[in-house]
Amino acid sequence: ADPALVRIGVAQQGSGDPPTFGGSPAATAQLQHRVEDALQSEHVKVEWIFFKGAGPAVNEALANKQIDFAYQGDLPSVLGRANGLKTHLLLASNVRAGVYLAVPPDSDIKGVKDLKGKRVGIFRGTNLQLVADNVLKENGLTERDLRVINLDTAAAQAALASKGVDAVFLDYSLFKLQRQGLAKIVYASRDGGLQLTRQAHLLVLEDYEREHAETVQKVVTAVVQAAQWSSDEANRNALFALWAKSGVPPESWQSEYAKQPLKDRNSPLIDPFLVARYQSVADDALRLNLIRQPVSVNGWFEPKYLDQALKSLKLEAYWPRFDASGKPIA
Amino acid sequence: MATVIEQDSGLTLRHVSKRFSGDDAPPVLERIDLSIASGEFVSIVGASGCGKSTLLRLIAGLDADYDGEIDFGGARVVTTDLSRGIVFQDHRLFPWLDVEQNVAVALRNAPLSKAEKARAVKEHVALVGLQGYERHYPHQLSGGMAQRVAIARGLVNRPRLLLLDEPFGALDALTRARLQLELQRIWESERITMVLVTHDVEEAVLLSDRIVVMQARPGRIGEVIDVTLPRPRKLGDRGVGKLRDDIVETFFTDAI
Amino acid sequence: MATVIEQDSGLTLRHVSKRFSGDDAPPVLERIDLSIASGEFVSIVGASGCGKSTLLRLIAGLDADYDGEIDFGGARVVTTDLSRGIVFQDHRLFPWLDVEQNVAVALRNAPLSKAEKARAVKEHVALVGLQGYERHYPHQLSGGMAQRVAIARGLVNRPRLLLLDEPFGALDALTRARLQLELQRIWESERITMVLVTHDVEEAVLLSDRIVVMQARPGRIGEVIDVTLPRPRKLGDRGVGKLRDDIVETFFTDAI
Amino acid sequence: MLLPANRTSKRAGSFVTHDVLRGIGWTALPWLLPVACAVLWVLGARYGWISPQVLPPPALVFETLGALAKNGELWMHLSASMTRAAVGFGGGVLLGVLLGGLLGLSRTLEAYVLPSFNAIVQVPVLGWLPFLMIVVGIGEPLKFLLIGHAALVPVTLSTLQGFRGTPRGLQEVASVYRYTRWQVITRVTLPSAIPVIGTGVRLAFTKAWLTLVVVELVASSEGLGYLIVYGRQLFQLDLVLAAVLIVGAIGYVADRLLNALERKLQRGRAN
Amino acid sequence: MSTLDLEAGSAKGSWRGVVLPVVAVAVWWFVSRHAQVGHGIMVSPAHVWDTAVAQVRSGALARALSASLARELTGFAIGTTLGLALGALLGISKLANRAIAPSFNTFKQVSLFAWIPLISVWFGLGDVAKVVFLSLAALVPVVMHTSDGIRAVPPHLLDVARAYRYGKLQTLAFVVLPAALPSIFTGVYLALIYSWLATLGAEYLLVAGSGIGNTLVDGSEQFRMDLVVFGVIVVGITGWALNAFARGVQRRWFEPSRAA
Ligand SMILES: Nc1ncnc2c1ncn2[C@@H]1O[C@H](COP(=O)(O)OP(=O)(O)OP(=O)(O)O)[C@@H](O)[C@H]1O
Ligand SMILES: Nc1ncnc2c1ncn2[C@@H]1O[C@H](COP(=O)(O)OP(=O)(O)OP(=O)(O)O)[C@@H](O)[C@H]1O
Ligand SMILES: O=C([O-])O
Ligand SMILES: [Mg+2]
Ligand SMILES: [Mg+2]
Repeated sequence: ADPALVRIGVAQQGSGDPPTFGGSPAATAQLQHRVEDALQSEHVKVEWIFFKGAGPAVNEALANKQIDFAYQGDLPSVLGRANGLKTHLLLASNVRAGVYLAVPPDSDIKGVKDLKGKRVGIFRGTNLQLVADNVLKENGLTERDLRVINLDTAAAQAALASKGVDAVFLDYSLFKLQRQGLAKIVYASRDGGLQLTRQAHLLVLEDYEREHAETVQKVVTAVVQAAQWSSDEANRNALFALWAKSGVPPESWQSEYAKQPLKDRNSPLIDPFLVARYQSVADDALRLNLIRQPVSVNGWFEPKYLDQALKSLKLEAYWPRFDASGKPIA
Repeated sequence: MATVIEQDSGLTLRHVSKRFSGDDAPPVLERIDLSIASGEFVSIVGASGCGKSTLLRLIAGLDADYDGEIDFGGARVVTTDLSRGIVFQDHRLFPWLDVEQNVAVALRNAPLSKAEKARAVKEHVALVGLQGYERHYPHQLSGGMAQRVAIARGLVNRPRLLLLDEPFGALDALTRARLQLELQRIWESERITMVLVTHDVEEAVLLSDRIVVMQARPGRIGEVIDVTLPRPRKLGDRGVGKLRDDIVETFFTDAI
Repeated sequence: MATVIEQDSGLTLRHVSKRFSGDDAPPVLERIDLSIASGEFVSIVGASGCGKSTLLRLIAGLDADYDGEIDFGGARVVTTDLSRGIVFQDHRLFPWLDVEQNVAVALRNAPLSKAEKARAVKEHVALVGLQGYERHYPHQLSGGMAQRVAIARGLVNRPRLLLLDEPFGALDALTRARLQLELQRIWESERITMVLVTHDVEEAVLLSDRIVVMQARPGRIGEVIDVTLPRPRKLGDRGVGKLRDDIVETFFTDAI
Repeated sequence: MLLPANRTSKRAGSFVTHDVLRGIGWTALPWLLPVACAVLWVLGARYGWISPQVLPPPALVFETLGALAKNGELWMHLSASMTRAAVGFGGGVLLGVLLGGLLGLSRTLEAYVLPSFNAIVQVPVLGWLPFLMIVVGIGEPLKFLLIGHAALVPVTLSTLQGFRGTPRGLQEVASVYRYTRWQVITRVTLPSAIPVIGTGVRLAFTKAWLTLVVVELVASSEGLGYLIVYGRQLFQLDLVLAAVLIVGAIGYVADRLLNALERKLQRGRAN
Repeated sequence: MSTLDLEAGSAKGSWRGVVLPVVAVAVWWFVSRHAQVGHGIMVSPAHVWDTAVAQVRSGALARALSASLARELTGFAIGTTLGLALGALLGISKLANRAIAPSFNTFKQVSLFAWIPLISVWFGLGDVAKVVFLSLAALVPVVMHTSDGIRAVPPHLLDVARAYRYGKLQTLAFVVLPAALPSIFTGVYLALIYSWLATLGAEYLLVAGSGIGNTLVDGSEQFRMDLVVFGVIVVGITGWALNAFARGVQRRWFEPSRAA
């Protein structure tokens, strides 16, 4: 890799020109040019590359060593690891996010249980899928009990608005539809407990890390700074306004983060909860035949850069840690 | 009926002129006046490019963009009609149809039963000597054979007026003579009005009641010659040869 | 040079046979043997479909799929050559080129300067009487005019052997006579070997040193007639008429 | 016919062994390229020229293919795709011939419609999706519509070209024999336009097949396109390639069939 | 033979092409006014107009459009050039045809989409990959129409070229090409359409960047129908303009004379 260039892949379409995104500390870092500023003294340029194909496309780019870092969700990374991608997870970025179930406004579907036999949109291969599957499982259903249609974010919204489907599992983009009176959110998975949330992270290619440990440290530190800014309740409105540059209105972010402390959602920590979630995603993926051999998260996380950043920024005690079951560690 | 010449079913051209648009050259046809009685056999001879084919196209109704008037059978010619047939100078066979199908093209809209059509086609393929070639496609035919298919197509539906544009141009003397004879026979028995464009003055003399000599630039009628020789006429006949020589001498030797 | 007949630059056909693949009909040509001396003028006559055009294609080198041997100028004919020209029965003009450009087609690979080519084209357009039509496209020409363009194209590059497939078929008597005369003049002054396919026996007699009469099914040589009449010959000449009548009577009257 | 082949006469060099060798070479020729690609692929996989995550080794692909065939999934996806392709492509071709024919026959209609047609066809499938999903939902009709749209364009344009290219001389023959408008269209214009339309139809098939994949990508739960997308989303490129092989194979067979059909339709023509 | 006449009528009749779009806009306006569909779906022409003005004012449109057009024209040029060469080869050489055509026919049936992983491996994540992607889209119709056009050249015209000893290149340039021109032009014309479609496809499927395709995607991801409609209209108008350009080229270079 070109030492004068850092390439960060983002598993989202991105929006605008140049594209930006929202909803995570990494997004804050991009919008605030924190990584660029941190690397400026060494004349290292930063390139943010957005993938419409989301996590899977990011995996292809990683396989070809076309990017050095990636912001990605849990399932796609597990798929990559299962297929032999050599990466290290550096820090969490956007955790404990849920999925929502939305239906047309006049629908008589009241909850997940009513989905039996219905046409339901799910964006497969992303970290939305497993959560949706687990939600179904908790309600005694599987994908086979519904008529599942693979819909990406845009298609899911259009399908819902046109009543082409009976329901969709999707993310915060549903709030806008709800405000427009085109959809009704009948279920939020985060209400069902932390095992029904999805996580995301920043990762680095092993090869790159070996050769450019210093750069990795700088990037991690910059993102941790962004995480701290994003976790400060004083910044709540400024944060949503910042993320709104990506095209998702502040109201949607408000709804997405309502009743949740920003610290919980924007924590970069690699705590037992996070590790346990990734292992359970890997186990679920195997059970659902999404991968062919078991994946272990042992040795996948590389917390030393994060620890160093926390130390240098004096943030060791800033974010609460959670145990495997999601309970705060005293 | 077949023997009575009905004047009102004849062909009349009055002051017919034709000019191709965008052309500042002299008109291709200028004030053509000509009356052809029903059942008459008229030949048109004239230099290459003098407008013979153009004239036939107008009569056939293929080109309505002219000045003057053309009447046939008491009605104004405005478009084509099954009662007026034409054999084109280039054969214009459909490349995707075989010999038999190409002849049958003329009968698609004829009021005949399927069997009658098939029989008529068979007869006419034989008439032009192409038995055995029914399944050949145009690219498998010689030049003369293709021309004969076109003749069969022109004859098979028995129009009341048949326009023939150098139909025998590509034929050897023998085939030509045979087809001339057949044409004559059909003309006599069915009293079809025939207008034949030919560059063979002898052929014109042999077959026609009248010969129209056209002149070029602009295309116009130079002379109309009545052929009063008794029928049946034959190629060797002295009268035929004499009239031919006269016409050739008078009209086709200016430049030599 | 022009007056010495070099035997080794003549044309020789030995046992030439031709059959179209997938055809179980008799061969189209069967064991054709023929020698034509350099500078000789030979005509081929014969019934429609007897294989004349096919034979010319073989000599031109357009079709190598035959049995037997064809030699020209001491070398085996395996493909086309600028020293052997051909005027096709159908004119085969390029529809996207105008008259002048169509004639120039023959000179593309001639060892002439641009100006020489332009002059040669101009001369030959005039030779066939088409001055004023240089900018016309094929669809704007009459049948005879298109044929004349093809003749001009065939002549313009002065091949040593010129094959003519019914070149005058669509021409009126006057134009035809004029072009016959021109052809004769060119033949005499340049001693080009000429092979003319024609259905007009009189034309054959007028122009040829020898006349080959072909027979059909299978196509073969029936007779070769030496024409010993003194030159220059003229259309009206008694000898010409007599020989013509003889040939027509002997070979073209079986069926009538 | 192609360019001067410079064939020598039949009996020149008619050594039997030579001919036989040539015959074998001729038969093997079409396999040269695919075999070369396959060899490159095997070597590339073995020596790691390309990451195996992106270009999995052939053995794995065929293994996946076998597994798909065995558990019956393959047939389900296959029949779903074939149905969509057949309906969409068939409809698109019919409408395309109709529309192209109408435009070819009437300059007036052309003046009204062609500019809009030209603008509309410039909007891609992905552009229409948001609308069409609203108008027709995301069921099969959506797929038929989009695939049909993809097939429509080349067929319309080539039919238009073919109709315009009909030799005037032949149309005049039909006119002399008082062919009705319908007869002229079916008996003269259409047959003479067949070669051009044929090219359009084959291109239409290509486009329809491509669109199938895109449509199945966006909204579906079965079909070969879905299989490709699903494989990609699961980062199992062997699944993708297996599906690609099938898509290619079917496309090839269909293309050959269309070709044969076209040849049958223009039997008798010189080339 | 006649060239494909893409010109819609004569100059005096060109107003007729505007009739349908005007009617469509009128119907749209009427429906958006009176139909009680959810307002998020049915945007009014006025709303789209406001969006358009905003896009133009901010310069976003100009940036997106120029990025897309640059890609389109590059890819089109490359794809067409290669397509002409390959199509000519397949049309002319029996050997090449036999060796390549079956593989090509298989290749073209495989969804372009399926090649994306490989394209990004070989050509990276930048504009190059997008240009390659849409070159491939342009290549296919050109190859097919060129080779088919060449194979349909009347053999009797090829005889003339042989008689006058035209070399392969001459035959190609002076006989085959003019005779195949109408067909080739249709291929190039389709290539223009497909490379434009592929431009949007590339912007949609490959990594995000600047371009009108991204405007469209943004609109549909954010469920902003006004932006989607605006994007579709821009795409349509641009395509129409490309068309007009093709017509101009055709009139200028391929016009004359072949009415028969
Ligand atoms: N491509 C072909 N396939 C099959 N048969 C063919 C083909 N070309 C010509 N023939 C046959 O060969 C025979 C001779 O044809 P050719 O064109 O040589 O005749 P011709 O003597 O020139 O006749 P014409 O005086 O009518 O021009 C004909 O019977 C014709 O049907
Ligand atoms: N479409 C056209 N556009 C312009 N001029 C034309 C067109 N068709 C024919 N002409 C011209 O009209 C004149 C007469 O043509 P026509 O075909 O009627 O001649 P013809 O008497 O049949 O000649 P031939 O005996 O050579 O067949 C010619 O000078 C020709 O150039
Ligand atoms: O695509 C995801 O990274 O979830
Ligand atoms: Mg004429
Ligand atoms: Mg012949």
